[in-house]
Amino acid sequence: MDFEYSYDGKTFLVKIDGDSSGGYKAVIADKEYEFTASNISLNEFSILLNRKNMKAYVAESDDGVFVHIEGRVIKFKKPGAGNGGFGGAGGEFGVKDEISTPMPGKVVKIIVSEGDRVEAGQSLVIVESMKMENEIKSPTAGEVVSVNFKNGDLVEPGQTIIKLNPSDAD
Amino acid sequence: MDFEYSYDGKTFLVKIDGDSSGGYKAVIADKEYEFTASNISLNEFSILLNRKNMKAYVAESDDGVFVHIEGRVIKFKKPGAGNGGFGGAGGEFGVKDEISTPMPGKVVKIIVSEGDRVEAGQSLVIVESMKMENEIKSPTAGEVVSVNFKNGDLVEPGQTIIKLNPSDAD
Amino acid sequence: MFKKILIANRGEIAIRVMKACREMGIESVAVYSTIDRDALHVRTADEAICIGEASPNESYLNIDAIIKAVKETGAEAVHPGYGFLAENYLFAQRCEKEGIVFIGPDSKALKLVGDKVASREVTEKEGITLIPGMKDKSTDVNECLSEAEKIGFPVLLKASAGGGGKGMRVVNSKGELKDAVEAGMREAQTAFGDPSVYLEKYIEKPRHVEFQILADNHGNAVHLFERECSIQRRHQKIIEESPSTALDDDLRRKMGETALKVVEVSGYTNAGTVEFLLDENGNYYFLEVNARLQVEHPVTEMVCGIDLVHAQIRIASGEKLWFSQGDLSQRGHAIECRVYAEDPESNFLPSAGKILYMKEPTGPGIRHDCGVYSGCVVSVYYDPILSKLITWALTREICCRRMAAALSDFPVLGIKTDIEFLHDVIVHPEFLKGNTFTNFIPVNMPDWKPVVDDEMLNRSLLSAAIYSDNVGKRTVVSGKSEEFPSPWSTLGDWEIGK
Amino acid sequence: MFKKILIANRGEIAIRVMKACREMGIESVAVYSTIDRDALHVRTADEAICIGEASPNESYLNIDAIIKAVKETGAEAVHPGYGFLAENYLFAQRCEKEGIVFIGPDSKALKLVGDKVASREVTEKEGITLIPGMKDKSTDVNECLSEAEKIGFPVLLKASAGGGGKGMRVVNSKGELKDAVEAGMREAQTAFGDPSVYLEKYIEKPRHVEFQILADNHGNAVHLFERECSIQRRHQKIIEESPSTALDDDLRRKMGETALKVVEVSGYTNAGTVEFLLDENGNYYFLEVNARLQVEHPVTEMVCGIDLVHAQIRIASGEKLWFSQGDLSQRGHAIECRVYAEDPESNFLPSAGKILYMKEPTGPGIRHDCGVYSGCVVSVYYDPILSKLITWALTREICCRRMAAALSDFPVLGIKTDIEFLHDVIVHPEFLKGNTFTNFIPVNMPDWKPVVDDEMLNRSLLSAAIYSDNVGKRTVVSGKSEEFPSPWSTLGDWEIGK
Repeated sequence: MDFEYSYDGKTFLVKIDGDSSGGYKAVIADKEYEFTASNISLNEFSILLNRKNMKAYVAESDDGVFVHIEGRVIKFKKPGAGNGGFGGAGGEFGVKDEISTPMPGKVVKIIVSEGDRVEAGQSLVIVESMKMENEIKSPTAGEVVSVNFKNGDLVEPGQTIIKLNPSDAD
Repeated sequence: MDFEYSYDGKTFLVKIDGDSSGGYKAVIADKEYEFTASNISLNEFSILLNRKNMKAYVAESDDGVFVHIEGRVIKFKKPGAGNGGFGGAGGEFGVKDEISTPMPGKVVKIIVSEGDRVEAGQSLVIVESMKMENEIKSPTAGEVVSVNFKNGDLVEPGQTIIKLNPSDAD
Repeated sequence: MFKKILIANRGEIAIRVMKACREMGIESVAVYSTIDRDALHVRTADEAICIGEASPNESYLNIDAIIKAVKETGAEAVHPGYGFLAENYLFAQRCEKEGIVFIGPDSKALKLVGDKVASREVTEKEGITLIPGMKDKSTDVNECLSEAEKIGFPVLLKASAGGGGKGMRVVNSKGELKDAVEAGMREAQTAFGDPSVYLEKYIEKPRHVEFQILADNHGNAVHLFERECSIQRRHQKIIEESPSTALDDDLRRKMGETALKVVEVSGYTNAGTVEFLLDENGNYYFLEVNARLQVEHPVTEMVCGIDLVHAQIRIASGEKLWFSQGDLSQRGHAIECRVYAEDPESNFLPSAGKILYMKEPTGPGIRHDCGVYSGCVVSVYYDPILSKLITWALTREICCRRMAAALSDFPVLGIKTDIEFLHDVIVHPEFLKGNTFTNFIPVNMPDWKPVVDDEMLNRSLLSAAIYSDNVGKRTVVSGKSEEFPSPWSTLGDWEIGK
Repeated sequence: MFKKILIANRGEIAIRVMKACREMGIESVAVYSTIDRDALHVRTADEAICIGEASPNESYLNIDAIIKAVKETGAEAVHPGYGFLAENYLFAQRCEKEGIVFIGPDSKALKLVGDKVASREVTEKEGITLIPGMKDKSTDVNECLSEAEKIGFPVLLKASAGGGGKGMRVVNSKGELKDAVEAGMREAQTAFGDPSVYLEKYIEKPRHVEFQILADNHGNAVHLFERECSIQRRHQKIIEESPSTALDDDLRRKMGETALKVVEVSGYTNAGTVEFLLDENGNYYFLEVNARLQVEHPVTEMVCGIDLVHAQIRIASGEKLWFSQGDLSQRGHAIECRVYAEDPESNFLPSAGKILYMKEPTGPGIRHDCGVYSGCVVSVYYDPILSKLITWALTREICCRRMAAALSDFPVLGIKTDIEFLHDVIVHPEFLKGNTFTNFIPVNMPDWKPVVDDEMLNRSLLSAAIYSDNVGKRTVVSGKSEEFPSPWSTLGDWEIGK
């Protein structure tokens, strides 16, 4: 079977072939892997790769697959899934020209206006959620194309609060 | 929906009716219950019965349903399920005239012979499993009808080692 | 002793208190808001009662609703946990009026220590050293400006009511002050209903060191030594430990005595914490009294062997302290990491949503005070704390290694958490050396990102592919897999009649 | 210090040792038999290597296979855990020959203390009191008969090799002796490859009290106080605690000194345990040395604050003891309950099969050293121990209540366990009073059955019905349930190519 995942804007193709006894062969790019894997529970896998033990935990949401391995969580996006819920500056699915919040909240203060030039790291808007004021900063230098909310508005995750026109290529 | 369970040789009918918000009404024999229940995971339930909290864990095997509640595990038998795996003296699904072992093992010593009269509690056979010798005692007084294994034989769970003819009604 | 206690809180702290009740043979009552029906604290109590809608003002902060629940369930006492009504003297006062025992100090002491400015005045009078600052709280930007110039920049801006770093800001220059004061007042208004702020001298490279106190209603008080809580982000603690690497026996004794004096002059009883800032020269400044069980109380429990919640309940029931200062000692080292639903890569923005999968770390010397579970939904309505991971070991070095291992063995999938970040703090050479101070994170870990090298990425891809492959196989042989007997396909002989 | 250690064991003890390795910065290697591929210890190690078929003789007892695995993985030391090869001096000898560090005493000491009869001789010579008994082991029924008459009935029959109560029997009269000796020899042959047995005076109402020892390779030794392990079924411990309710400071000191003397005359190093029987008058009799980490070592760790596995590894690597007797003290109380796959209603017959569902208890003061998980299969090939539940509290009373609560919160479904039985022991008035002795169970809990009243039965029926009702609903809306997003139905856009 072939599976496709994307991470950090790149797409990866994994060819994987398992036999009935838990033996697997896989290819990622030009690298070959041979290992045994065993399904401990729906979400937990035991992988032995040249005797080295890898404990992997995997879970799936509508738009991606979360993998926990060696203390790190990596989220892979499913091809074709939208940005819903994972927008926002700095988010791994963030698009750098649309500023949104990962949390439902209240817009406390819009700091910039349409047409403003902003620097990377400059504060754009303050949103209050979970009783905290959160400053959302610009992920990039550029120009403010539009401001879609005003002070006091409620905002849902993934809604674009401010649209930027980045001044330099990614 | 109506469900039937058996426990300790008795059969119980539960009529249960749930609404979409987690409210339930149920009848067992002539007793009525009204409560809310919520499905925490596949196997875990939170039940509030007159504000009292009941944590229940439920899992299902081929022949029964296990319920953990207030520190006790109760196994209900499914109507129509066989005795496989749950025979043996003292087991809740044990039939008192067929002596079997709940574990695979080796018959170390058959103590009684066909035709012997035995008392309740008398040792019938010694089976070794998990590195321990286990004396299997008679659950009832009666007569040995047949001995189906000999010393040194391997025995599987549920296989009848000795058949008894109980001398008194249950 | 009480027969039944209502816990006016939710999450890990409510659960922790309920477990203590159970061990003491006391029945516990959970209160819950409508969206918390499936919350873990509801399932941990002996009894549970719904007190209102999701919004805290309508449930966990609703004094009338909680008092009504106490009466309805026949509870004799209320444990407020931390946050919500824990430091609200009006709630304590109401309990007193209704003949309900409030497990904490009385409303008078609560009112005094809750007002930072009043509290400063009382303690300063007794010769306890404070950080130079404004004499009074203010809601006037211009007044703040002139006071700040008197104190000298940098200054620290705080909300007069409340705690937990909400509304706290370092202001480096005159130019930044106006915006900072305005934002601080807005937050203070939202969080505590009181916009007042005050300013004080900002001390560089300070450590946050606090002393745990127990005081009974009969005039006896002891301290249970210190906790160092210097590792903070957004001016809020995320890692705490005991003992502090900065204290020697002499300083520990002196600070402990000062803490007991603060408690004495405040008329304070039950469990509380006296907070200090400690500078690099061993000078310490009284900050405030936290009039409740602290989030970080477990590190004290692990090191001193005293169960603080048991102690709170026994003291509230009228018992005299059953040990004296000389009976107490510190053994080994304990560290607590606060697990939050937040994104350390995005300025620690709170995160919310469904926990698709999680597994708690376990092992010798590991304690996990947890308020969530696999499948639960982390709501936007409440504090984003999920749990607290505490490790104990005989030495700080092993305690750190144990914590690092536990954090690595703690998958939480579906929402953002600070677990990876906490791990990287714990293994940071400066942390291991004990060079901890309140701006440790901006100084040592600016722009933190988790390191994911190509090999780890590939191993993750393999894991994802095995999962997807399995899901695929299961789709094909739906319900036939031996490994996963599907409950979706086992009805059959169960349903009788209809 | 070692860089890599191979753990020649499985289950909870292998996992406990691996966690210690990780905290010490040492890599761990798991060995596993073919049916243990999915066992928890395989997933806890850094590396794992298959050493043979399911039968212990072909894997966990196979010295050649284990030595080969050590060489292949480049481990420098082997930790044997308990059971299997832990007390096999031939294995230790082989390690010595191959230049591998055996984490335990050397083969000479192991050989001596492993032979109960030789061990008795050496200690008796030093004036240490033993239980009156046979001077030599035997395989001759008639010899046993005449010795038994000399000693006087009741006598206790034991296997000469091995421990853990295997082959142990109380024989009350001459008439019972022949069958008992024959059965004991058979079991001894099977379990240890040596049918020899011996007999000794059976002491009524004795307590089993043992002392934990640590001895380095430089002549230094300390004891870490006592554990009482009187609660036994089938002559095998199931509940252990520290401190013992039967010891005062004076007796504790005397027994500790005796224990250290036993260690000294045996030339014993590393961690070990000196076992005594204590009668109602405070007389104590040396039983044997257990030349390994004991199952019940956690209660000592909780009370003394010393990690015994860390200590074993440091001692084996050549370190001198880093503390002296005077540095050690007992704080609070700890109890361990051994969780076995067995049926307390059927003479504690071992049980096996798949754990359909389980959930570990958690909370302050609770430690769970666990070797199994939801979905794992408990095999008939190995010891039926599943896990050990340990609680600590400042007082025995709270420790018991904490244990009772934890045992009630510990669902294990699908196989029989002793959890409910353990709970009923812990809450038994005689246990709470500390009236513990080795025949506590036959005396206080004969024919134990779990109490299930009608109301509890009805609540269980309700729970079963809710479950069945849910299963039914899920069948209808397969894969559509919000609560349980079915992985069976989510392939779709995943599969590309073919």
